[in-house]
Amino acid sequence: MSRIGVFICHCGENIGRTVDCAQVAQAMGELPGVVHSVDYKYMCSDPGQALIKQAIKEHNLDGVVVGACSPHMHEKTFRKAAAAAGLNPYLCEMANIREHCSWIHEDRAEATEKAKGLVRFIVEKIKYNRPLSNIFIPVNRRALVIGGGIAGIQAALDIADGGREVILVEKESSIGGHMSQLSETFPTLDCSQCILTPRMVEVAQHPRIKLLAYSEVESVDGYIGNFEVKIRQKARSIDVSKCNGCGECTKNCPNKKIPSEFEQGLGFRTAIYVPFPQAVPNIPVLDRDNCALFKGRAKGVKKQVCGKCATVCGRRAIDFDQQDSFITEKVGAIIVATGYQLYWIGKEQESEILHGYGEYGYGTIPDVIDGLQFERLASASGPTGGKILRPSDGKEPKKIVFLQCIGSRDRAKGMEYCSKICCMYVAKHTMLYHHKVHDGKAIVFYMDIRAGGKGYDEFVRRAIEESHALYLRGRVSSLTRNGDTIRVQGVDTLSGEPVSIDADMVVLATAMRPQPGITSLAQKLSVSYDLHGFLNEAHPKLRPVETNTAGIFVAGACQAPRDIPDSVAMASATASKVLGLFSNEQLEREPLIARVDRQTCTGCFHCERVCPYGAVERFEVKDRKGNLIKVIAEVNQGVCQGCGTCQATCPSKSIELDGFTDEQIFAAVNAL
Amino acid sequence: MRRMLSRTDLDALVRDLLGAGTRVIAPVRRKVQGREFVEYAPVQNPEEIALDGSQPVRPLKQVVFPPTETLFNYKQDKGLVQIQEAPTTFSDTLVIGARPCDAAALEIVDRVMDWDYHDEFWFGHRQATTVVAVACTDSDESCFCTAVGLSPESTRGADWLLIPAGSSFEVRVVTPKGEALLESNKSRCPESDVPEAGKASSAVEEKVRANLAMNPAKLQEWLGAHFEHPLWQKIALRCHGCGACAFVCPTCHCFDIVDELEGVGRGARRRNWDACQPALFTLHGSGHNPRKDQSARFRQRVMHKFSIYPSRFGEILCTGCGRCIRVCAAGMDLIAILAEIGQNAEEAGSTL
Amino acid sequence: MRNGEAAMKVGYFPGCSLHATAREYEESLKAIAPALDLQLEEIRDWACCGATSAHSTNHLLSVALPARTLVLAARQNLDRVFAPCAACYNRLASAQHAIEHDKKVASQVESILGASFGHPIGVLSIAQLLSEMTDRIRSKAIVPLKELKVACYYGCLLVRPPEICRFDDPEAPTSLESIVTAAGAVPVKWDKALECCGGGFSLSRTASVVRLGRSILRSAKDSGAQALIVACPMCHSNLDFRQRAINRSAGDDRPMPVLFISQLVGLSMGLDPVRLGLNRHFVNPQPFLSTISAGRVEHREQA
Amino acid sequence: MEELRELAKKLLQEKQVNAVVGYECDRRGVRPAFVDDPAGCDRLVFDHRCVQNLPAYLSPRRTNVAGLGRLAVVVKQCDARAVAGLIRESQLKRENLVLIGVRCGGVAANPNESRELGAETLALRCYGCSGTETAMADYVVGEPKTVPAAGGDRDARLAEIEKMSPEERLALWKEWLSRCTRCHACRQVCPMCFCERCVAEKTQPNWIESSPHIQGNFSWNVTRALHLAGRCVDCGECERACPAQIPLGLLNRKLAKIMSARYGFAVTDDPSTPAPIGSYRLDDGQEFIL
Amino acid sequence: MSVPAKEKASSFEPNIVAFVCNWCTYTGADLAGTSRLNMAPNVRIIRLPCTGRIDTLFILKAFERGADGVIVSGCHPADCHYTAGNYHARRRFAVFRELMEFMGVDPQRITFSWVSASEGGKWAEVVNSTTEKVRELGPFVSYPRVAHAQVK
Repeated sequence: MSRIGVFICHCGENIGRTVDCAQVAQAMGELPGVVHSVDYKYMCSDPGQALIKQAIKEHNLDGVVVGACSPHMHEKTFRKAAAAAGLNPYLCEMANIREHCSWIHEDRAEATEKAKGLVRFIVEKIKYNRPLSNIFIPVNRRALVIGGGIAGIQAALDIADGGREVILVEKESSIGGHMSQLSETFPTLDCSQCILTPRMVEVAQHPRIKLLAYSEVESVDGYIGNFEVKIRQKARSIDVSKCNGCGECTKNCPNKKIPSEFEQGLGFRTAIYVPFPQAVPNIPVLDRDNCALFKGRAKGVKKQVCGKCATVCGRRAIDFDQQDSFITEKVGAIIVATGYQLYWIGKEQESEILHGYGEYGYGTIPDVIDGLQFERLASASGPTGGKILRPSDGKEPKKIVFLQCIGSRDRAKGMEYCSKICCMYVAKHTMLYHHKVHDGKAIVFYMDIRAGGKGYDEFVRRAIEESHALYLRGRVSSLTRNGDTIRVQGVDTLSGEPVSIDADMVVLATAMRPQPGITSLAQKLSVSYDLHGFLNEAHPKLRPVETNTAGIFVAGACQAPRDIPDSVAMASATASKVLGLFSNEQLEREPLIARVDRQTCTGCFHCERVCPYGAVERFEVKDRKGNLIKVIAEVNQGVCQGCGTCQATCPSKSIELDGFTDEQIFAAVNAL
Repeated sequence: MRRMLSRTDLDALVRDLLGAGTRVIAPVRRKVQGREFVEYAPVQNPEEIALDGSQPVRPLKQVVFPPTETLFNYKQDKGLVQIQEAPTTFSDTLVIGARPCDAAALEIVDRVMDWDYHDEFWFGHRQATTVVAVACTDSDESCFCTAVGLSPESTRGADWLLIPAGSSFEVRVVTPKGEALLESNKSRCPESDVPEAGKASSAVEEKVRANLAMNPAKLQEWLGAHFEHPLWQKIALRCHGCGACAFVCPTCHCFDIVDELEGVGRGARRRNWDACQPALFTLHGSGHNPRKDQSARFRQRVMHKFSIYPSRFGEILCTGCGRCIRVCAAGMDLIAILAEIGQNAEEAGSTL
Repeated sequence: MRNGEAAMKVGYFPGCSLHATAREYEESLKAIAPALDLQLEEIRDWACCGATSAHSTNHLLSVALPARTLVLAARQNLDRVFAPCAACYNRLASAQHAIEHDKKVASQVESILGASFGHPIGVLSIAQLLSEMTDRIRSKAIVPLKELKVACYYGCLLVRPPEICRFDDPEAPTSLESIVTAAGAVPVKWDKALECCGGGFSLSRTASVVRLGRSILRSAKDSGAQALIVACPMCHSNLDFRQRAINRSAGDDRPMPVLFISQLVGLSMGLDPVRLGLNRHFVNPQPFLSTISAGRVEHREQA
Repeated sequence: MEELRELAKKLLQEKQVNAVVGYECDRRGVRPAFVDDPAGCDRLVFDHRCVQNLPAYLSPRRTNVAGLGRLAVVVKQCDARAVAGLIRESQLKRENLVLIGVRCGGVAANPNESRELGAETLALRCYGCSGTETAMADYVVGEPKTVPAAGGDRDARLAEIEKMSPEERLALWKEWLSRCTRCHACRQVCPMCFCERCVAEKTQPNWIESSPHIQGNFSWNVTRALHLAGRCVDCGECERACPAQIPLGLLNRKLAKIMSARYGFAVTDDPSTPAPIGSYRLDDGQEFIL
Repeated sequence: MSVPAKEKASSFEPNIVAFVCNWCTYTGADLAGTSRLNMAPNVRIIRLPCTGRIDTLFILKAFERGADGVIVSGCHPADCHYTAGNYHARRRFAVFRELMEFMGVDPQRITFSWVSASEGGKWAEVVNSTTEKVRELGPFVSYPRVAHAQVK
């Protein structure tokens, strides 16, 4: 028989006014198993808590029920009080007779009856509570950062500076990401390379950062504190330990006409190449699809077709037979910072929900370019040496039309969200254009100007007032070729007039989208993502850099459109989260998680299917001789978050959620 | 001199009893979603009674041994437990149209119910119940009452046996309870000088006899000596362990006792039908079960019926009703099994 | 998909203009239908489609009017209804869409009509109908059109809005091009295929219509087209009937014949231009017909 | 038939399997057979009386069957759904099993059927079946057969109940379920009921009372049906096994209809198709939720 | 029998139990309290972590114990604290509800709702409308229930 103490709180007049607390206490005192039942003015006050502590000792209580306010308010308070008196805190529970009773009813008799019912639920439930103790999980205090753009770089440096080891994985051959492609950055117009390059070098030289460029995450196992990550190091065809980055191979590569990805197709590279001069690591990569030697091999030509790079390499670093290799790293936390890509307006789209722009010619007009291409044209290190020239004929455009919200905020195109950075970079583009082509005219079509940010609106004003960009509020209905100009048909909705402009070049501020492959990465990580593939944060306000999978964090544009300051801020936030996680050798968790009855579990794994966290693992039950008896479910204590969906799903009820076990709920329902 | 009872008078008799508040149980025809069958059920009207020979799908035992029966109610009050006994009055019941094999079962099970413990519930129902059996006019390939010492017109367990004769029945009074029934219905059962038509059911009996011939003594002997025999493994492979055989068996009387809550601190103790075939049978709290698989459980069933019960009470715990064969989804056929064991017993006997 | 199959039967909804200003459209359709094994079964007791007065004033009415026609079609056991006029097509297709996707409107309309909807009806524009029959058109094209360059003009209603007219790309359509190609002509690339012709403003805001028509015709001429191919009586009216005014305002004296797509298909089959109603045009088609040696028409000069 | 026997013989002789689970004739009709020596293979038969769903014997809980070792099992296409279900739910490994697919022309409602197969005798579940072999089979035996035309609408009895008023329905189910004596034969014969300890036998807490009173019977039958939602392979064995003659198949059939209407799901012999309960779509219907 | 039906109905106070998730509906009910939204006293809440934890067995047992109505409530789609518990619950109860209906249990006796932590008003509405509805339906005497022998 239980020894339960019931404590009914008046909460001053809050409960006492409508609920006859003394009567409730008396009725509870008559229940089997209740040995002590009292009411008191303020249970949460020090004397109130002392009352509980004293009763626990005096009556040797093995359960405490406090009928008072919402457990969201004071459950911690009373559990602490119980613990202080030597009672396991999980043997203390609250019945909510304030928010759920006295505050919402007027009739004293009815409210008193209901209060009795509510407290009775908990009295019956607590008879089946078990003492529980917190769970400790060992933490492997190393972090993995996926993505070597500015967010990944920042996160890696912050964690490494905080004294913990970091593995930074980048799928391209160099870190730097999109920021390395930018000419200048808003709202200060400082040179992107100038602020980024030192950070990239810092990464390369940091003793606690292990940089794995040209690598991708293959698989992720484990849980918070204990992830095991398999990483594919793609074959560069270069022996990294031998290469000194002299550049002889690229100089001598005969195939020099491959559109450069870094230059957004506006410039060329060789088959063996370094994407850009400041690349980190400064080691070339051989593009096998475009290499004459590999093309020859693919055709079955016996003789080696080329091989110039190998011939000129003094250090014999070229290895045509290199294969992808795999390494496994054990880490305690993972930061995802895979960044973005720009939407492309073509007819063919990778996803069904996206639609191209037929009215803009589906991207077939050569002088219609996107924002990143314009960055390269404006960049001093770009294909035109910083001169704004048209891709079609190399002429300097005298009139450029910039179109904002291409794809963004357009449900019909499949992206109803705002890409956030376009207003700002378009303003920047008009300024850069004005600085470089003084007699040029920049015309911007916009829907709204969203320039919320420090110095942002001022920046846009400068574009309009000092760089004389013409801002027209309205959409463009079509782009058509008109001789060697582009006919821009649009409307100025402020004047209500249709507008027709013959532009020399059109720059589309296309929408930001998450990187291709994000969904498969998200699935490897068990992180949820939205309709567009942006990763979901655990809570939009209160847990903006965490994901629903404990130990995995998000930074930068993989979570939503972000500019550089936002991405860097997020990155630092994730780093501080990770360092916080790493501040102890073990992780302490509330024990309200599921556990499996090994005797009755049949191993159908319905629980595994419904678990939102992948917390259910497979466990082999063996006899003493080591023969397999059955394979059953086991809950990973580090991963389970305690939702209990497994238990409701389990056909034989062989998995129990502590704190809300079937016996506890049954007892409450039985008290109806 | 024989007494005859016409169907009309039988109906009148039933009507009288119903009028007097007696519960009347008889075979009635049922149709559930296209499936037609006969079962023992309380009747409100004599016309419902079906005495045409179809065997009720479930046995008569539920009349004296309900599938669930409340033994007592309890209430827990601050450490005190109050018990309220279940009522010990049993309603007067007349069973009309019991199969001889079902009636006989009652008498056979009486033995165990009054052995180490006198079961008040069983005998309470038994005392209140008068059984009027009707001799079988038909049988099927699952019937084997003759093999266990009974016959289509066995009177065991019955207070009256009615033998169909045209549109009437010959009444054979078997027990004092039967005498009492006759006493109050004498006018309906006139003595008749119709000459005896011979054994009414001899044809049926022949048909049943053809299904199985068995030597119970030899069988019992063989069973006692062959607890571990590969036969058990072989036979039980196809058995699903569902226990439907036990639930339709007129002689199976296993029960389980459970306490069921009906609110905070109160509930009822009930006893429910149970069976020896499901895996829970004899499962220990430790998780160990001395009967490790279905072969052991199936062996238990055969042993109990044809060896253990006979050695303890001198009765075979089987009336050959054949329901276990008809009901089995897996085609377990007790006639075939007994025949096979019997053959083994013959062979074993010859080598002894 | 239906290419090469035996006779195809579709419901036929002429709408008001095919019996009035666009008689030549109907004449040409009736002329080419037998050759294409196309059976046009007119919907008995059809009524106005509701364009444009109903749908610009009362949404419910704009669904109810064409919905009535759809109910009649279902009663006539027709699965598909062909509406040659782009505006009629648009109204019928919109109504069908509303019936299928807006349960509330559907039930309101049912109570207005006092009838319930039968099976769903597929509504066909001429572009969709003929582009399904390109193989037949190709096999019947006996008159070499001598690389005749034509500009295919869709206007605003034929392929839009996309959720209703799902048979072609709303911004870069190709169905008319596939038909004229099958007929042996060469579609030109031009910019104004989807521009507005001014629609119903022909009388109320003639100047606007002239301005719009000017840009369409200029673009067509600049792209080297010898004729403009249309699929809508309203477009035809604005570009043919108003062409003299348009040309005058542009200071351009090059007339541009405006043909219904069905007329072009008919010409490719060697049908008599008069049977195809080419004599009813305001822009004299004779010079054009001569270039493809297609016979003569008696042309009445405009007043 | 010869083909089946020869194949079974070969599998046993070559020691590919330790036993073949198939069908044999008995005194009254057809019953499951377990053949472990090549000579016994001549007992094997397959015809329209082969009603039983043999994969029911493949649950690891059947320790005596599992003790036979590696098995070959004769499966009709419908039975293969149960094999797929057991694989899907980790109770079986496909590679530990040889499946002999039989081309089936439909089966009767019970294995003692003496009449020919026709509209009268055809089992409900065969209505509309194509009778093709399962794609899961390692071997396929028998000539292609056609399933006789159905003897009416398979779901007529379901429709009849759906038409009733809620009160009538409740009264009907109470009447039917009051017959239940909780023998759990429905569960034992079900190939998809393989729990080590059934929830109906869990006493702490006692969600489903084991007493055969209406309360326990209702909870049990509702729960059994729900646990089989999207998993029931529609073999009808529960209803056939019920000694109380309760039309249990109706509940399973109703749930199959719900699964199909709500989630476009039908149980198949593809082990990789997950059941709808246990997964979800963001746009699942929620017309009943306030 | 002479009591007018209306009077009889109003004298019946239904017994309703609500199974709610901790994060949305429980907190929403807290908000209703904080906002002092007066509502019918017939509904008593049992708190679970998530609708995913709510088993159909709870509902059956509640009816067995004499509940006249049941409420199941949790987070709106996409708001689940545990990301997907409510989606699983949605399927589970969609199916349960249809099965119950098929077996003759009036689905009006079971209310399902999504009530977020900010929807105190909606919670009050769910409580009041459910109470009203169940009051109209009357005591759930037809539920397949065992008659309790009351021990004195």
